[in-house]
Amino acid sequence: DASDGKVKIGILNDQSGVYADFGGKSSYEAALMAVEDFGGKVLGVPVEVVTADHQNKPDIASNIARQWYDTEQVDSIMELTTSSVALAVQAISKEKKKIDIVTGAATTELTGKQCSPYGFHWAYDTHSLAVGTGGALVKQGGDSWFFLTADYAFGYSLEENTGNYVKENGGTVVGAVRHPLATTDFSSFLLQAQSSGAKVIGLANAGLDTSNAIKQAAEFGIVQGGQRLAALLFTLAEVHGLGLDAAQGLTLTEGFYWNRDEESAKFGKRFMERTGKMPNMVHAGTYSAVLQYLKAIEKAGTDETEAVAKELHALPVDDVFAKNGTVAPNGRMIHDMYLLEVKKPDESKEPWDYFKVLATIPGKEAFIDPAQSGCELVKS
Amino acid sequence: MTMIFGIPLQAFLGQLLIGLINGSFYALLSLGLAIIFGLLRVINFAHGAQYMLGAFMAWLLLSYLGIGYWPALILAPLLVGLIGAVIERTMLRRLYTLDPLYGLLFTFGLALTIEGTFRYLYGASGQPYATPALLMGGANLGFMFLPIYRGWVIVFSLVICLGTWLMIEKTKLGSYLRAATENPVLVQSFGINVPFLLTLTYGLGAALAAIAGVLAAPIYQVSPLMGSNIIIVVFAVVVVGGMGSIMGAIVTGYLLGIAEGLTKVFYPEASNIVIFVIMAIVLLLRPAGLFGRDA
Amino acid sequence: MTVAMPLENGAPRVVLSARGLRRDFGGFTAVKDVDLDVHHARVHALIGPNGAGKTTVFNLLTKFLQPTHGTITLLGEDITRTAPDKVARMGLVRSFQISAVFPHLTVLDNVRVALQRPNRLATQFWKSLSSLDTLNGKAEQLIRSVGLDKEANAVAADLSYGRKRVLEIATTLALEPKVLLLDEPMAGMGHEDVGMVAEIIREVARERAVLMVEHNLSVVATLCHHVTVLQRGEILAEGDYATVSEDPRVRTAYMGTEEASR
Amino acid sequence: MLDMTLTLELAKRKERSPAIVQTVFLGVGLACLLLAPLFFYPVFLMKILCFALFACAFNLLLGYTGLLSFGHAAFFGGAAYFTAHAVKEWGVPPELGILLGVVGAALLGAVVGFFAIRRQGIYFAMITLALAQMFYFFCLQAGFTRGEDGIQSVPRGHLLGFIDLSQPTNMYYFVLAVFVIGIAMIWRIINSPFGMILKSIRENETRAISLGYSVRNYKLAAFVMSAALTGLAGGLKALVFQFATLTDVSWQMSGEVILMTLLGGIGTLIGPLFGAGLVVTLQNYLATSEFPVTIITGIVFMVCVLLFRRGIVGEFYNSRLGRRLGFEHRHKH
Amino acid sequence: MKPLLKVAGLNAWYGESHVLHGVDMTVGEGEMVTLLGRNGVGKTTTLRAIMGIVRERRGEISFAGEDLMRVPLHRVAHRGLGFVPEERGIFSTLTVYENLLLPPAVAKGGMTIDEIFELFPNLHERRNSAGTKLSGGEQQMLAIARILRTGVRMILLDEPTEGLAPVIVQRIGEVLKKLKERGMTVLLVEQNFRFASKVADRFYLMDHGRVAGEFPVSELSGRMDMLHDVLGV
Ligand SMILES: Nc1ncnc2c1ncn2[C@@H]1O[C@H](COP(=O)(O)OP(=O)(O)OP(=O)(O)O)[C@@H](O)[C@H]1O
Ligand SMILES: Nc1ncnc2c1ncn2[C@@H]1O[C@H](COP(=O)(O)OP(=O)(O)OP(=O)(O)O)[C@@H](O)[C@H]1O
Ligand SMILES: [Mg+2]
Ligand SMILES: [Mg+2]
Repeated sequence: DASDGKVKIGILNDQSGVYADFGGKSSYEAALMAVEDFGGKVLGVPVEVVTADHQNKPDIASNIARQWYDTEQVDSIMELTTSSVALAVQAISKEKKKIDIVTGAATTELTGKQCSPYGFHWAYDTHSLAVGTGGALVKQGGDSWFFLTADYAFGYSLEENTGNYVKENGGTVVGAVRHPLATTDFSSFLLQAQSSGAKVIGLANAGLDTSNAIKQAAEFGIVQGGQRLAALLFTLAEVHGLGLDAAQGLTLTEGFYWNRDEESAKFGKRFMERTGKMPNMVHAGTYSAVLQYLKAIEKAGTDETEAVAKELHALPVDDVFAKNGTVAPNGRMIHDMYLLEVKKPDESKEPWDYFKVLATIPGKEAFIDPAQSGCELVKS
Repeated sequence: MTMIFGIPLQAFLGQLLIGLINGSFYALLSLGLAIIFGLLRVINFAHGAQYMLGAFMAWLLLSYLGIGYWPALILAPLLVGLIGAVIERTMLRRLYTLDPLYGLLFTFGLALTIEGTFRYLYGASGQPYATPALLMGGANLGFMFLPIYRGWVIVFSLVICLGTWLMIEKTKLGSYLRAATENPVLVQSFGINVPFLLTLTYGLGAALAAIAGVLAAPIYQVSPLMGSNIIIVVFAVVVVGGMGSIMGAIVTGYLLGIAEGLTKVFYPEASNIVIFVIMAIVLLLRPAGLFGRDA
Repeated sequence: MTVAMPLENGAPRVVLSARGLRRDFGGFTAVKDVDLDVHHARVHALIGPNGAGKTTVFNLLTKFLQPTHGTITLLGEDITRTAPDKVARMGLVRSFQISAVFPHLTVLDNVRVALQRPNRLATQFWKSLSSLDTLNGKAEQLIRSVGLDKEANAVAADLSYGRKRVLEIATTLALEPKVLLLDEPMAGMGHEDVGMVAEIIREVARERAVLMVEHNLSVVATLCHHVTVLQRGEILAEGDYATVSEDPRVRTAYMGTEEASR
Repeated sequence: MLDMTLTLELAKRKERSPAIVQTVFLGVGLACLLLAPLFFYPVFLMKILCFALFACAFNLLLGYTGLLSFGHAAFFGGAAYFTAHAVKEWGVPPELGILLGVVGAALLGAVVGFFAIRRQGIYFAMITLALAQMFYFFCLQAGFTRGEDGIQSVPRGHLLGFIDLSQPTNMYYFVLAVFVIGIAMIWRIINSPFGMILKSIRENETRAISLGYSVRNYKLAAFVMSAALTGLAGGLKALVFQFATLTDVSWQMSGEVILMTLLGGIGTLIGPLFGAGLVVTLQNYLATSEFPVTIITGIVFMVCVLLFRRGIVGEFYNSRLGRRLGFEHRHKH
Repeated sequence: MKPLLKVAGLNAWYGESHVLHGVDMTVGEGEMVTLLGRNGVGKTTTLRAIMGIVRERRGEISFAGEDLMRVPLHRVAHRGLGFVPEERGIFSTLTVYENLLLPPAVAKGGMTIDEIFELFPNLHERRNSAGTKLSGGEQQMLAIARILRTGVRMILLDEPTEGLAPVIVQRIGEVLKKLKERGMTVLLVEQNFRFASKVADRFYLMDHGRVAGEFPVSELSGRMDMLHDVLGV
């Protein structure tokens, strides 16, 4: 049974900073929806969700995490946007023997060298994005690539992973240019990409950088010129911010699309009613993570960490987010990813109808083979 | 084909032009900063926020009132200038008698507040703003494809910069402004309404930032973060120029824009620090900046 | 009127000298071919109409400005390329035409700051402030000597202009300079203070060289052993006051037709 | 020249400042800090102490030399990276790790200072900001900092080989000790012959030169000292939180430390402690509230500058009670 | 003579320090009045308070029959009152010429630029150099000249001879006399007592923030002991 008369879940993410649209307050809504859908109670005790804004500062996040665990009987922490925060909180959770499920951060370190027996990585990671966009696009004919890469570790790993998949599938990488983080003007880089003659321009960056690059690519007529843009980390929320005029033709990978099928559409509309926007993979992933966590508690018959973690590893995932998900020993939730293309304005039939699903990437291909992940929990 | 530094002349020209576009924004922004600093001795940290406000104002006018780009090009700066004037009247002016650093700190707080508010209301990922129909499309210049809108940015920013310069250097208003910088009380004792002049100046500086913002809206994502990303670079531009002269701010703005543009070709990784490096070198060789007056 | 030269053993010693000093500002030459010898134990006046270049000469001698041409020698060493603070450490100290004090320090602290360096109490960041109390005796003595004792604990900014000038002289003296450059030390002072400062200068000049700019001719007449008259950056006349003041060129260029001194 | 003066004069005017009052204050304060872990969350307290030390070191420059650095995050975050790297990758003991952080920050301070002291006033602020931004980009790209992941899971190790710092209580008292030593050093620097010269340079630079002081060297020395003490705080923070990330080198952090100093009282020795306490508490509180943090921070900033320029401690010193107790905080414009 | 400026019970403060303790004086139209007093008695403060630069003040000030207490600083000049500060206030970013042209003319009857250059040939010679590149004396001339252009009826002149060469002092004396002929009213603060005695019609003696005595120039020789007491002449 539950240790202290209730099960408490903390949603810790950025609610006021650069990633506020990516997850933000809406992730908290998603968690509440999951609790409601589960019935509000588990093992006969109420489920409570608390939330905090870590302001993208690992020290604030870590203070809150400790306080939650030590004095507020929080049983698990989820979402955790931005990798420095996610890694820091996962380390604390490991030390305190608590469960954390990351849906907001991208780094594969979470299930690699810095993995935790109680840590899970749910929605996506840099690897799956690279495989999705890189691999699948080559199969669609985009076999020569030029990268616009944000000049730091995150950008490199996206570029490298994607490049590998491009080559593995028989494509070539004709060039790359490294641009500084928070560049506003991409025209120089875009001209270089344009003159490279590559069929696909891969945007190995994130957030506002990607948005600006896409917007300016439209201005310079890159897509009309026959080249394809592929964003390596970009979600529905950002496409919405950019508008279909600028974003049309863009290819990207997400772990979820609300208009994928009927069930997802129903979920999307419910979410929309509560938050004013459609969910992206972070929101849906958080929903799924909470739901699965509650299922695991019920299955284990207790909210005690070891037992719940064991169930989380064992239970298959089957909900609106993931259809045939499994959890690997390193904590990675393996599920299908989707290669999506942004519709032209006249193809879009209703608000938020932004994507065409180009391909489904099976989980096995999308995520790193746990044995290769570098996580010491995986026995080879 | 003619080659320059290992790249074709044509590509080189293209990059030069693109640098100039970047420089247009730097010039407009550092011009506003220099004017505000020149008269108020305030480093306007909120300048970036006012730039962002200009862009957002254009977007708000469009999405809520259906007012398009052209009217917005006048209305948005006017509104932002007005907001600036009100802020100066009610708050900033209490700080003039204090050490200039308080002005810096106040505007820093102001910048956080404005930016935070927009982030809170409209999120961080930004809003779309379309290029005005008249300036849609591009021209093939032979060496590059130049979007017409970008050409417009260069021309318009040049006009604004020169106009402002003429107004300040060649009119009585300019000498009032410069004199009031040094000794406002005395200028006031001559019968000139200095408080009003100060309000006007801050409003003008803010409006210049807003003009840059409106110009930027169709090119960059209209996002609450757009200001803080650019403002630190503009500060460096201002240090390099040396705030001695208005012309200095303008010329340095364009020059550094070009320098940055060329770095993007030859050594892209350094393109965000090239201005800081130039700043360090200039400080070593000419501590007062390229156009600074005091040696 | 001529001030008697103090008798020294042997010839008067030159402590500061400039040869062929010149300074251009853009196209304008503020100082041109100035040769100047400042002697130990003498008060040397530099006078001349406004804009003659007196302050500029001071700035050149103290290295606050670089000369365009010429050499400067202090106590036998060439200081033409030396930094201003170094020159001050070598014993050449100046006052400024517009008063220069540390406005928010007390009068006592103003003087103590000046005393710190010669007493090697400036870089010690590990010592306590009370280690500066050893300077109090000296500081108070200086303050008394310029008649600021009542204001010793006042903040310098609260002093009137004239009193600030007096304070500045006290801080200058605190360094026990070998050569003292005073730029219009009596400007803006009341009559009493003028007399007092004149007395102080006379006193300190027994042991050191003084070069001063002054427009108050009665002070120049009674205090200075040697007068150099500058005009348009060039030396117009030189000699003791009596000689110089008889010079018709000096009379038209500087003194005017009547005695307008105070 | 900066015409701001904020002087805390304790040592002088003995007749008006009963040393007993201050000793009592000091004693009570120290006792509070010693007992605090009984009532508050230790990591939270340690964070406050780290930031307080950071703000005090920053204040050494702003409050007593009149130099507003807008780039102190570089020294803070830089030292955090150096310490974290040394402890984690080279396995050095914590005290040595912190020392390396301090040395690194001091070197960094020497470089930044070398450029920055060439200009005065707000230019100085902008130059430090720009150079710190350069350092930020360096950290973003350099391999050893691990980009946006940061250096994680830094072991706290054993102090002097036998005190286990992974114990929160041990760690707390270690942090407290370093904090007290740091503050004592700052106090000594301010109230020293050297500090007096700094003060006079701030007042009238030209006059200081004419008195024979090599102003640049003094400024640079003050800058390096401030950077080194900032590094002490940064290194300590890396051990407390067991990570070093980009947040601590970003310019927002430079802004935050200014806020802390301003809130607590520029030019007061212990003001920054209160400022840091307030900011950290505020951030923690706002994290779980509905209010957007940046807006509140911005408003606090503005209100502070407009209405409470003396800061908490400065206002207290200046209040009737404060004066009665013999404190003095002069704030002239 | 009709009083142009009338000051009664003027008190003034700098923050907490009370500097003027009830100054009373009148200056007649076309009169030249000198304010004597030691350093720090409040002469400058008196001028600044009349002008409205020191705003912490109480008492009565009327100019040409109008109350000045409530007039904002930038309107005072338009009533015909000009001020030349002790520190001269030459603008370094403006040339000599621009400095001269800076104050707007508030009434007819000011001097023309040519007249001014005739009066101060130095200024003519250096008209295109930056204001503060002038020597101290040149700056003082510029400061006075600047006000003469505007056509004010009365100027407040703070220690105009400070730091000037005797020839220039003489010249300024002549200028003041010429101004008087033109009917200009002047309130002069001066330490240079001999200079003042050549130009002034009347003297006020200040001590401790108050007027301690008053006499016309004709009585000067009879008042020497009073001057001695208050000024230490
Ligand atoms: N930095 C400068 N740039 C240009 N011209 C200058 C500069 N400094 C001084 N001058 C010019 O050089 C000349 C000499 O100036 P200086 O200040 O030395 O005169 P001075 O003899 O001290 O006069 P005063 O007795 O009035 O103080 C003046 O005409 C002045 O305008
Ligand atoms: N800004 C100020 N703040 C505080 N006190 C001041 C200020 N200015 C002047 N005082 C003080 O007010 C008193 C009167 O000063 P004021 O300048 O009016 O004297 P003054 O008669 O003009 O003297 P001086 O002949 O030296 O110019 C002096 O004691 C001075 O210290
Ligand atoms: Mg001079
Ligand atoms: Mg005066």
